[in-house]
Amino acid sequence: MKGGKKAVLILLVAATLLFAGCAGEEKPAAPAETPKPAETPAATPTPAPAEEKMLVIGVTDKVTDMDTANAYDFFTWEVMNNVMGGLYRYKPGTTELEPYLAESYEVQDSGKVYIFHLRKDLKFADGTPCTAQDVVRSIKRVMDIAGDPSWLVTDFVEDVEAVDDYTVKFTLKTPIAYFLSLVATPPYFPVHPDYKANEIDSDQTAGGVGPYKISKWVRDQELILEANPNFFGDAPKTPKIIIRFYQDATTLRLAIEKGEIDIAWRTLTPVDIESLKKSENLQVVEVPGAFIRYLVLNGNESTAFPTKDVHVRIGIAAAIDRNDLNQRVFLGTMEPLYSLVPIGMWSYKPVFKDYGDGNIELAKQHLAMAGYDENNKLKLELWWTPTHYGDTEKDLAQVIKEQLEATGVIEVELKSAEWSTYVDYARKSAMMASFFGWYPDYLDPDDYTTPFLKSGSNRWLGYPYSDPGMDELLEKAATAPTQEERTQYYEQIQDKLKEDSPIVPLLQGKLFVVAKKDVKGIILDPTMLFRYYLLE
Amino acid sequence: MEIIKVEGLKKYFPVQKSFLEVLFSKELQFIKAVDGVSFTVKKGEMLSLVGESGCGKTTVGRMLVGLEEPTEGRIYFKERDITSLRGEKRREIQRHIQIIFQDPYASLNPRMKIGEHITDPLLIHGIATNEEAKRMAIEMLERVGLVPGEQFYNRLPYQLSGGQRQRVAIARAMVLKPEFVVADEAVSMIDVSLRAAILNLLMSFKEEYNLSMLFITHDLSVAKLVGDRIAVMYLGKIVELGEVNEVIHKPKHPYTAALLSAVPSFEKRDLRVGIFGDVSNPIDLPPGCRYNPRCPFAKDECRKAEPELIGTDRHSFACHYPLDIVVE
Amino acid sequence: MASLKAYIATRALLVIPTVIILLTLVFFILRILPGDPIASMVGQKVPPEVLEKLREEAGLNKPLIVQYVDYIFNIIHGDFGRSMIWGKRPVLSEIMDRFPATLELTIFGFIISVILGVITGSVAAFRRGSKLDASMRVYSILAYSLFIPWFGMVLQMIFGVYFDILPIGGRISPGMEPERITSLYVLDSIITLNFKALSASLIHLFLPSLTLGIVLSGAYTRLVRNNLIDVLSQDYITAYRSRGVKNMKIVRHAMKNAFIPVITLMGLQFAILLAGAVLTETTFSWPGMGTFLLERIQYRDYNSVQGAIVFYALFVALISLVVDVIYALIDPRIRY
Amino acid sequence: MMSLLEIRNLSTYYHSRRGVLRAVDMVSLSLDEREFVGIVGESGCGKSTLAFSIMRLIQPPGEIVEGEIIFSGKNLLELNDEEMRRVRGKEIGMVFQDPMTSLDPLEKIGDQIVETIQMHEDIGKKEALEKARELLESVGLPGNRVNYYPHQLSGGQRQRVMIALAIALNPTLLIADEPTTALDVIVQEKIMNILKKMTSEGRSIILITHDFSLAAEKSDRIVIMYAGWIVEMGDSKKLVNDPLHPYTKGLLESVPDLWLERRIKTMPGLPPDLVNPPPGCKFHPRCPKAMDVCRKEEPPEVQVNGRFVKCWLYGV
Amino acid sequence: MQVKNLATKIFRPIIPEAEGRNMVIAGMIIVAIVLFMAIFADIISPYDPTKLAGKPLSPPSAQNLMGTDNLGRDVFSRVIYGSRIVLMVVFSASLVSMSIGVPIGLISGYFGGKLDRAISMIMDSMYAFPSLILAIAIAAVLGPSVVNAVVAISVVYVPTYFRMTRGQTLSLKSRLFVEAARAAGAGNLRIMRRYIFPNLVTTVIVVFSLSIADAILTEAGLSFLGFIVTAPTPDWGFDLSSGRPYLPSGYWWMITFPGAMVMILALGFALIGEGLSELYAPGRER
Repeated sequence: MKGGKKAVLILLVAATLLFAGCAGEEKPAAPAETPKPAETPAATPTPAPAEEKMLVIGVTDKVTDMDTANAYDFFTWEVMNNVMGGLYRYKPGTTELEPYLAESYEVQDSGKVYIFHLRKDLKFADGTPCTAQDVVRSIKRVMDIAGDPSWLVTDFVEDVEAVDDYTVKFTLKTPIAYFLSLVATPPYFPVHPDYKANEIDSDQTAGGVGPYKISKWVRDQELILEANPNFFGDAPKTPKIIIRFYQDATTLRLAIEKGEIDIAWRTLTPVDIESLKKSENLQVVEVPGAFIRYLVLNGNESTAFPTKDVHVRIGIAAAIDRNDLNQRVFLGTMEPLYSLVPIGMWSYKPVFKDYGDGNIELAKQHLAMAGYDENNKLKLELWWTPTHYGDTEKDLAQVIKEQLEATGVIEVELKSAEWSTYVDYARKSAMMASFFGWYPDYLDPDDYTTPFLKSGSNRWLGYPYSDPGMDELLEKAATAPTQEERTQYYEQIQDKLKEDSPIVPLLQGKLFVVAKKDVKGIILDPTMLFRYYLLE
Repeated sequence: MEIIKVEGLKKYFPVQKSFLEVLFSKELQFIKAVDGVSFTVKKGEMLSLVGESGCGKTTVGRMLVGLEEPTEGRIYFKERDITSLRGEKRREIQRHIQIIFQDPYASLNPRMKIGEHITDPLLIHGIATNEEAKRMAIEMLERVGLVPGEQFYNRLPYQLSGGQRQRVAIARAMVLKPEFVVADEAVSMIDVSLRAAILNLLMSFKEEYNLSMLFITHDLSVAKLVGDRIAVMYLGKIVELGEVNEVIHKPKHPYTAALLSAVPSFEKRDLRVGIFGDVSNPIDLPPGCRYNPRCPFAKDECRKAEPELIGTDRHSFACHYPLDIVVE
Repeated sequence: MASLKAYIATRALLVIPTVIILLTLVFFILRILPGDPIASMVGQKVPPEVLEKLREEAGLNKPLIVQYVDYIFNIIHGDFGRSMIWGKRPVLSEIMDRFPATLELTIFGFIISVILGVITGSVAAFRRGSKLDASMRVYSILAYSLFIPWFGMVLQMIFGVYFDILPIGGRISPGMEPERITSLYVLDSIITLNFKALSASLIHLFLPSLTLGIVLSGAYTRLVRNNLIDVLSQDYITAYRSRGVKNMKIVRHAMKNAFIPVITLMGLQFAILLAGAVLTETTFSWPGMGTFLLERIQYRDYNSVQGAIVFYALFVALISLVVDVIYALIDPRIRY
Repeated sequence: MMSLLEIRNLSTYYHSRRGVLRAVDMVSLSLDEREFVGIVGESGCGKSTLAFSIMRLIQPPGEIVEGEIIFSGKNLLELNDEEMRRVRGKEIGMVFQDPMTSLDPLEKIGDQIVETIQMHEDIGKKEALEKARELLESVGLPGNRVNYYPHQLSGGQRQRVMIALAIALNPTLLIADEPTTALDVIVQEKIMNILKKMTSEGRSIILITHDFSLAAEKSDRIVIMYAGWIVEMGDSKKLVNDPLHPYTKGLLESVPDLWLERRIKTMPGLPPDLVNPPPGCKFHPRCPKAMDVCRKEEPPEVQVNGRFVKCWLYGV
Repeated sequence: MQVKNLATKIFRPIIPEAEGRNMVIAGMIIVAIVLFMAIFADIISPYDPTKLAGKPLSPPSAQNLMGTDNLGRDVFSRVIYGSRIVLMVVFSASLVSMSIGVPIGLISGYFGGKLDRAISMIMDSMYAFPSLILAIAIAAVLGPSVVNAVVAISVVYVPTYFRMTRGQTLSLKSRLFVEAARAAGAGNLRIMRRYIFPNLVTTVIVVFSLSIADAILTEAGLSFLGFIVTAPTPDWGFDLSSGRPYLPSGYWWMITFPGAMVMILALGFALIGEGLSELYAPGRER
């Protein structure tokens, strides 16, 4: 009886209180607070402007996991970049790296050993000093826990040690040219000693060394950042940042329209961006992004897929019209992409321009070589995944289908699978043609080529592409000492990519920040990381 | 000849219990609906079984036609033990033992034509082919007064009045030409002015087939009217059994007398035998005579020993201190 | 009263098989098809060896039956396990992050549906046969046929976009979250006397709970009407009238009697309410269990999905237990 | 002596989709003080409708279309709702057919009695409860039954409660609508004795029943109803010994009686459909003595030896 | 008139009350219209529902009665074609769950015993659980396809049929006319076939139409969440979710029409079910 009665009681009390709450709301809502006349009761609560400067940023992403050892998604990394920091960082607005927690570095042993010299004034948000031991502890922790992003360390780093309080020494497995850009990623960030030693600590908010500290975190609802008083560098221009998590673009968009938030960041839909551009109170900042979309054509010889014929692949590549795609599906919010290396990155070569856009003639030619014509149509199974790449994905699939079918020799069947299944199929090389996208881990052409094209490393392709010549080129490109040399190799790689066409690059993302007119300091760069501390 | 003989028939219903009580295996309790009943019905005889609601009279009837399995005791049909017959053998016997229920509204399948109610038993027992059965059914309908039979054959139960439905129920029971019929309160839901007709119909069948019947009723007047013999039940036991006139005019059991004095009549006799309180709980019966708490004549022995049904074939009773009165 | 106790104990015991049955169902359903949480989480950037290691750590390499037995065993010990993706947080804390939002939404939806249903139903019953009755019955069927996302969006278009007076998503305005005590914002803001938070959470609750409430009220309208008509035709109501009892009092007696089946419905409706909440949450970007479940299903996060299902089942069972107790308290026929 | 109740030309109809059902058709009846009247008829003859009409408890689609019901000098049909409410329970009490459904299952016996008393008298709860106990005792139930819920009582006990409720405010008229139909004979006898005692306490009683012998045995006067009409009424003894109307006669002969040694006779036909009743006398299709006139014209209402009969046999 | 007769025929032992009958007729008209749309979609619909049919996002006009969507497809044509999958899924799912639930319920209820208790417990657990959530779990695992949707939805409604059938069987098997048949010597099979099943039919039909109404909402819900069809197949729930991002921009026609169709179709079946249950209300039997 006790349990039952108690439950009833609790329910009743709750109900009464709730009713009381409703009744209370009838009264004029707290007149003491806002004396403004005729304001709709707190519908648009302009964040208290009086005391301190504060900006509200709305996103549809989520912070999954506040642990550098396990977090491996774009937005969490962005937050980490604001509450922590690495030895080096990208100079805001550029792709150049600059010293951050480290003052300088030196390379030894022909690129196999990197030695970093730390600043001497590093402190965590609570005042605890941060030393080389902390850096080493944090990176070792990442290696030990072996979480999702740990490969960014373990694939490259043999060992890391603290030479003294302010010197960190990395020994690499092989010399790599782009190690600095790796060091700028979160798995290399020093974290507060509060982080549990051998265990993922997802809810930890102690952070690292960065301009902000986390003052409150309500999962999937809001994250409040406040200026870190112990930060060595310039204090953030806006001392308080609230990040508001939305479930979808629609609500995010309405929130910015209503002024509930100051900045709408990732990810609005093209149509929202389109119509928000018309708003008088808002500015839409457009930045090129390093995010690419591409179509994988399964060339796995062991399958029965027609796509293993290179002519089929080229035919498809030629038939696709990137501009049409961009306009119809994305309302011009993307950019046509003709290579895997993104536009704006050194060594970019628009190789796929050679096949043209919507080049039906060329497409037909190649397909004819593969033995397909109007009477014997190529039957293509085109896979897409509904949620992972957003609402526009089904439209993308639909338009590609239309474009391919416009050749008159292709018949497309659209198929879809939820992300987890999709990935599984990709791993098993089970899809004939499929859409994927790529966010870089580090900004280097290597990150746009090796994961796709190098045998053994190309886990992201959907089939085990393997070509000894390509492997050799990739190897050379990764280790060549100068950028000029590397550029040469990458151009060759891209040419070969065009010839084999295991992948058809489609579009490159642009980034859009929609903000109130008076918000300044929106600086984004190809890293796509939003630096809150520059906001005004 | 004895058509039906019942010996020490008992029916206990377990009291519904919650899952938990079963789990902790509290002692099982039973409602003793029928608690040791014996009687016989002779060829061509009508035995009226009277008692108040809940006395177990309906359960006795249901056990006779096999709708309820006796907890204890034996039932003999023409000297053959049919208590535990099952399946095909039981079905064979079933043909000879039929029942007419109280509620004519519920005893017909609302989805079945009137005629099909009557052909169904014939088909079940393989007595007739489809056409024959239909012909027999129509004849039977006319026999019970539903003329023209052809027309009634195709109607559905809802198109008939209560009296007509009861005629259908009778036709269904009689079409197999049974030797023994249980009529369970067959007229108590029929309008007064139509009751006589139904009773007369039953009686005419009884005579035509030389039928034996168990006529279950709560109404002593009806019991007396139709019965050759009468059995009075109280709380699962027969307390008095005998020829109609014997029981009505010379009641031995105080309960019979109390019943008789309570029955309304146009010419009420000056009989005032009292009765106390309410019926006892059939789960938890009083020791001794189960009537003793209500009996104005109860003595010590009544509270100790349970009286047996004793007496002659003409008149027997279960009472330690039988009355000695004559009601004229 | 002993029988009431036994009754409750019986009901409580029955919850266990119910939950286990559902759990079994879901456990095997989830594992039928390809796709696993680890792969979906890390995509394919991770080398296969690491992937295997992660799978092993998560226990996904063991035979299915072993996984099943382990899981049931843990659940019985109150251990919901850890999420298999992202932070690998304990499932229970993941659920507790989300559940209060759903609870708040369903409680308000429930209150609205009952209030609407009882009002419309009794109006219809007391005005039986009138135009008002007819329109209430139309309302009942219409409400029943409403498609939650659509109705929600229509409300969003009207109140959120066209009139622009109500928010269309989220639980509360940024930075206004009240101090957490129960995590039910309305309750917390009342406890902490934070009226700004109170009004902010109420206006955010308004459209979602209204959507849910209206859709579910149809069933109550119908039931209240039918029961009340039934009760009003009962002999004891006529008997009350024959003794000169005033109409108001008779109505009160009638309502009390008519409410007994309504209470039973409340128990069943709560399941429907939770199902409806999944769609409502999706439509209104409500950070509750529904959106959580959908997200985790997508990533094949077995432990989270199973945990959520168990939680749902327990919750439904708890509600029906509470309903049964209330029922028993009101109806003396059950008590004695 | 003025009669306590005087019903004149009362008609109560039910409106159905099939047409108008004349449940009570131009009925006139009077009742003296301390009189015990039995109204006898088969189901659907309008006897219950008559009782409900007196209490003005007819609900739509039923409607009292015309007539007067004079009770203690006032026409009940002209009272407003509040005035009528005060008559119900206080001046006229009613007992219903089914004791199992006539008590509110959710309220204790005592509460139901107290509520009734307090509706009409301005007395405290405690006092009313005391009175409730006395009432229960007066109908032969232990006073502690006030704390019971209806489902804890047997049918007979509930019917006693119903009687206690009906007489709680000491009404001058008690209408008992088939009060014992659902009960066994022994309980019936006891209930009847309680009712009978009421007349000696100064109340008048209308007993509505389908049981002819019961009415004959208990009431002073019998009213026979058929198809919405009163076909015969008069002193019980005389009516039973010498029925005037063929229906009364047929009914008498078709009822089995415990003490009368006779065979019963079948009455032919079925009761009429009251939406489309036969023309003339509604009984003529079943009447063994039907004449031509019976088939055409409504029979006259005649007084024969101080008894009322509605039949052409005694025609003008 | 035809419909009226049909309704009366199916429910012949019932005195039809006009109000119930009107509801059934209204519901049948709605369902008939939607059925017509589904069957003759090729003829009625002005455009191919998956092809460009006008300027993207243009509001309702003479060319595009319900406007166009973001890819310039005709919303009206999509609405017409959209009726196909719903009807197909919902009908087959209901038939499947009926043909599983009814026999099991009949047998379980008729014979009782331990098996009955076990089955009942499983069914009750499923019944008590929020149905949509169960359907989501199943549909999500099986992947989006029409067949899988049928499986997911039919699993959800089996307990409904089971419970209804079992409950009715329990009450029917103790009804007098069944006892009468048993007393006449009828065997179990005959009793089930001739005495119990025919008395279930009306209730089954009522439950069938009510559960279809409910299943429509479930189907739309699953489709809305993306568990039934994939682009470019038109389906109301799916199209509604596709239209959702366009809500704040005021492209109301992408949302209003498909969603309204869901409601209208559900309403049609709900009306039939309600009307029938009114006609068949206990006590209506004479």
